[in-house]
Amino acid sequence: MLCAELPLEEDQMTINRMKTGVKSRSVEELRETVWKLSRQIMEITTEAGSGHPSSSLSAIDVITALYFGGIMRHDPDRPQWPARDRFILSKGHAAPALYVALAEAGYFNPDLLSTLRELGSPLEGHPNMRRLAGVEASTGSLGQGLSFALGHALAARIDGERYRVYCLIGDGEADQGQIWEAAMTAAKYDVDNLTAILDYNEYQQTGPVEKVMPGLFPIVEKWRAFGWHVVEIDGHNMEAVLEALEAVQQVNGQPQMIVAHTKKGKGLDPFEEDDVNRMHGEPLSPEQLEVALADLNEMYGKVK
Amino acid sequence: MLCAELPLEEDQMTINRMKTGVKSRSVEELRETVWKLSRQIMEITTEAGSGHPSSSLSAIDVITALYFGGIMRHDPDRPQWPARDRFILSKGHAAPALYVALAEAGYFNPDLLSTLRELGSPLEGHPNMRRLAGVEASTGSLGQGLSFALGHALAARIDGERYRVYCLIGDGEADQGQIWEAAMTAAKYDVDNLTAILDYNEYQQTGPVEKVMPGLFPIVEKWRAFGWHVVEIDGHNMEAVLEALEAVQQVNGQPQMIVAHTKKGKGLDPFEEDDVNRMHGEPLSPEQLEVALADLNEMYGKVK
Amino acid sequence: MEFGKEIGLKLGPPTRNAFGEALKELGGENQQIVVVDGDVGNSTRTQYFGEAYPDRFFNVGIAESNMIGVAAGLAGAGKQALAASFAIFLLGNAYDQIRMSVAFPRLDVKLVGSHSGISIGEDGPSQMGIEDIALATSFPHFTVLVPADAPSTRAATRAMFSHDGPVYLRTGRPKVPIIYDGDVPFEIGRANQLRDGGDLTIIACGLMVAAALEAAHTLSAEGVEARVLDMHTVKPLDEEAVVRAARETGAIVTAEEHLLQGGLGAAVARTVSERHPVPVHTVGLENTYAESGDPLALLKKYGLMPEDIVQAARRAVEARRGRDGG
Amino acid sequence: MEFGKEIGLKLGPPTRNAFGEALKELGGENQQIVVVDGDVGNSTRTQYFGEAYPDRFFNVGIAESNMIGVAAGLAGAGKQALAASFAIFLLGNAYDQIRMSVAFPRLDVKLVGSHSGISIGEDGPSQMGIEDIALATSFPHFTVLVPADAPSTRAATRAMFSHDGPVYLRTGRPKVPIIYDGDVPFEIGRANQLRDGGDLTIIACGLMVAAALEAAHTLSAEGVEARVLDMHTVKPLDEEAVVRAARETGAIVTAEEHLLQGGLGAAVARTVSERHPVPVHTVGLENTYAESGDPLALLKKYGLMPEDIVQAARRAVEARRGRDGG
Ligand SMILES: Cc1ncc(C[n+]2csc(CCOP(=O)(O)OP(=O)(O)O)c2C)c(N)n1
Ligand SMILES: Cc1ncc(C[n+]2csc(CCOP(=O)(O)OP(=O)(O)O)c2C)c(N)n1
Ligand SMILES: [Mg+2]
Ligand SMILES: [Mg+2]
Repeated sequence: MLCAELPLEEDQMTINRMKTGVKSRSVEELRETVWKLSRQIMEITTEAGSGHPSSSLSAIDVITALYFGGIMRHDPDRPQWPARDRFILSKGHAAPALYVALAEAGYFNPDLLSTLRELGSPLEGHPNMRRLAGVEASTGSLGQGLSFALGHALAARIDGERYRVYCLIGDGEADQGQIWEAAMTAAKYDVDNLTAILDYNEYQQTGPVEKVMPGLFPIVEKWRAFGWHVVEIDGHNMEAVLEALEAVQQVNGQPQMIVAHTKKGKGLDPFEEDDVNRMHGEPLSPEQLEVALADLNEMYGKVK
Repeated sequence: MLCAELPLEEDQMTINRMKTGVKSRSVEELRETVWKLSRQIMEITTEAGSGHPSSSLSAIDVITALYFGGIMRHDPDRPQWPARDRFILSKGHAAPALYVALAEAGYFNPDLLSTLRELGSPLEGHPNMRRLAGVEASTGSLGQGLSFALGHALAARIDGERYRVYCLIGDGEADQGQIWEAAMTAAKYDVDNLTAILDYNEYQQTGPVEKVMPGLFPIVEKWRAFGWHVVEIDGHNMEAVLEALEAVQQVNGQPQMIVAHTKKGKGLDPFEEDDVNRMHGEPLSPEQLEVALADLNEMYGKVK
Repeated sequence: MEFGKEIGLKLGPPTRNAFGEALKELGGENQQIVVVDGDVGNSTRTQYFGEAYPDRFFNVGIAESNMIGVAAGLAGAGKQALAASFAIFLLGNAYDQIRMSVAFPRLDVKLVGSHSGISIGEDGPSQMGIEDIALATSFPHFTVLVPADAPSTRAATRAMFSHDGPVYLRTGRPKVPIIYDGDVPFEIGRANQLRDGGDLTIIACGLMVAAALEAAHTLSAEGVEARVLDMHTVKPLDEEAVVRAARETGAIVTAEEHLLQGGLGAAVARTVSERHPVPVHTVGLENTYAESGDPLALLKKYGLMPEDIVQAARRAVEARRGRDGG
Repeated sequence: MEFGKEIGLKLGPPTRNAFGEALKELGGENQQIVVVDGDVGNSTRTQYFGEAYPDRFFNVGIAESNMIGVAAGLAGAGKQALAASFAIFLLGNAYDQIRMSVAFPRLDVKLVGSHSGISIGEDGPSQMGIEDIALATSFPHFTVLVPADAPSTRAATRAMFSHDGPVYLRTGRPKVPIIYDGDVPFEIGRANQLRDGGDLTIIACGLMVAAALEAAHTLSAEGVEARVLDMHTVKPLDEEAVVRAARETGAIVTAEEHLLQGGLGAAVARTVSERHPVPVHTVGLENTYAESGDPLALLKKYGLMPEDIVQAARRAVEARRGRDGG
């Protein structure tokens, strides 16, 4: 499924990765990270008793690549560093994915993770930029993040900064007209420091995209017609994710869309068994958690 | 520019035209009607001292074809006739074009036209469905009409009615995300009794589309990618307009978009002279009106 | 939310469920009813209708603006169209669509907002509808219903479809106490008096009706007797009941799970100050968003408990006495 | 709108023009100011800024939701971002975007709505912002400014940028009388007393300030002396000035070019009934949209003339006397 259109030489990839303030990890380490963060996502939502583990899991490879694969220049010690690259989680209900990544990167003490959704915890049900370092945008109402990301991207232009802005949106989220307003405007301003990633997990809240909004198809043609450079990848293949994220940085004069084919809870039985909406907005029960963690361990070769 | 994709036999066209409750006019008569209604648009807005003549003029050929070319089945004596075809003017600021057409068709006394925008007149600045027979939707906030038209189209399906719904939107209006939401949903429901016409006059409120929102281009590809059957025509060529409106009725299982290339005040000096926004929202002064009417008469061979 | 336990109120189902069931019933009785969903039918409970009458159920995806336009068009074609989403997404993402395509032409569209208030808890402020009453009541000619429990939500749903014109109905996510266990009086625009008392009147809506009853019980033990009104219709407000309360009890407390700005309290204060000025003290969210957390803990932290009504009542009675004596 | 002619008020420019000029000036002084337009810059007058500083001016087309998101993102990156459109399109088409992307994170975004009220005239109700104050004041932490004339609009524009946090500024289309011809006192949250009197207080904002002054003049001839407050900041409301007015004059009339639901009058009534109950009579649009027509004719038909304030004042004074005597 990989069809990144601008493959890079190994050298160039290494150089790009070095830009980051965080030590960048090897592909193997990144897979290890995905394993760890996936565990955490399931554990903390089960502990909280509510939340969106499946929506978080489908995005975790991409988020891991962004924060730890040398893609984003960022520095947990300076979350407001003006030249930092930005990540905007437009599909805010995947907050757990963002939180575990930020904790892993050192933005805050990982102990906080277990306070998810508790009164007083800065780890709210949806991201609150005023309460947690590293959170770039308060989201939770779908459709708004891409416009916000575009604002950041335009600010870079005014300030002569070279930072890049990454924005993750849901496939169902693309039902929202504001997404297309932002898409059109990004094309108008030829912003090439803006990369959107569509978490194409094929499910929305009440059912599969196929049923709820088949009008979303064909998704690649839509974004092309809106003036974007489009790349389509397997969003659970770390090499493919990295390659696409590297490649889009070379695009000039056009915003870029990475359509990441993903699954809600890939390979994990409790999710795989649900063909209604792949457990949208449902945490795993303690029993399901055990099953899912075992499945995960197996997938990542962690079986003892 | 004509590229209607489903040309019809002469016979079929005649049959289709006969469906209407209003006697349908010949192409020559329709041109005559366009001439008359164009005059009225300019006269009543100048008299009112405000309004959007240029936005009305660009759409008047299409509206004339719909109401008098045998396209729409409608009956001025029964404006609420359940089986009537519907016309939704989404770009509500072109109200004068709708009003002169409705008056010409006999929905109300043409004397009312001179009360445009006066306190107490049902001919408000933007269409008010509660005050004027024949007005199907209250509009004026851009972006909303296509959803409304879709609602009508879906109602036909529930009721087993065969009426068609026509909706006119502006090119600038297509900046609005709601247009794309409606487009997507119409494709989901395969509504083939819905025809949208895009009044592609190349100007929005503050300038040319080219400058204000080049992201709207390429417009045909966008609608195709959203699952619509798209036809592109010269919106001031009556044969082309009729042919397209006939042709789209044959489309099965898909909503149809007619991209009508038009001009704001085509061939009329006061408008042609303005390359900022072709006098958006400005009525002609009495002197300009004289010039424009003379130009119009010349265009339509009315010079005495 | 277990308010009123000590006065014998029993926990009933969430109002959103009661709405969903009533809607499904009505769908069977009336073929003209159609429903438009913004892909949250499993949250709002319009799903019950959708499963029973798939031909009259349209899921337009996560696109609230379009949802309203489609519903309005269906109404324009003669249907009784209902559109539902989370309260804030419905009213916030489609405010202008409701204004232009529903309120202004007075089309027969029914709007239902679930996830109202802060008692949704852990999902947090982005999903909480705390301004929906202000938004819905701002529309001229609108009717705005905020029922207190499951039985009256069922009645409200029926009343809504009997009413010709736009209505907004507010529902909630948590289980709430049953207020009406037998007969359910529900007339649009007519407050239900649940308790009488001469010292002040507590005017509440939604979840806060149970809290008001509990507060009245507490006050009674202190020798303060409160009238309690279930103001299930916030618009049109039952002005006569409000003025009567002002005249007969001399002090008013309002309680709502909503911002004070533009809510029930503000509407009551406007009526009272114009027609019979007496102290009106308001319980609600004061100029703040809430946060994620356990529903009950949130209600405590943000001052929406029976105890908060009791305190407001004491202040209101105090203020009345100050005036009476002065 | 030629209110107050007989008391010597002179017609000045529209407030939208004053805003546009002040914005352009500020743009020269402060490089951090950026402006986002929804393709109505020639109406809102942000065009003046756009022509002077094209690199800091972004026209995102007729897409108000996106306009707010882009402005919020610019603010997130450290800019002082201003977004403007017609009042109703701004607040109505982007309510939830303002809530989620501006109000909740308290980003430094300035919002300006032109075409407020019914005095825009012929374009009709679809373009009239008559609910913008209700919508803007519903946002926690928001500041809402409704200046009365061109000089105070200029001052309000400056004050808005000196304030750290979200602000909504309401401007209008018609020429309006100059209230402040010399010194312009403008402190956010602090009402300006324009006239003193002991019989009642008229609290007004925007265009209705001139109408209030004219009304006060008429009342004076009848022996009724009115205090007049220019409540240019509707949120946060100057509660002290309101309570003082209630205490010292015993009756209040409010006047606004806005729906009564959720407007200035409702905010005043809430403060007064909680802190010092006295009669409050409200002048504004009562649960109705207006229509197309000549601006002055509309103001007459919909009860927004100085004479309407005079009548409300008579009723309020009457009500106070009834209470005092009773
Ligand atoms: C404006 C708005 N409408 C509705 C919702 C409720 N909601 C939360 S998640 C969700 C489904 C999102 O689907 P998708 O974008 O595909 O995300 P996924 O969970 O599949 O990654 C919905 C409808 C919301 N958060 N915001
Ligand atoms: C939601 C909304 N935003 C802004 C406006 C103000 N407005 C009226 S007409 C217009 C320009 C429309 O351009 P286009 O759709 O191209 O129509 P044209 O007049 O060119 O046919 C604008 C921005 C509006 N009516 N509605
Ligand atoms: Mg999805
Ligand atoms: Mg145009």
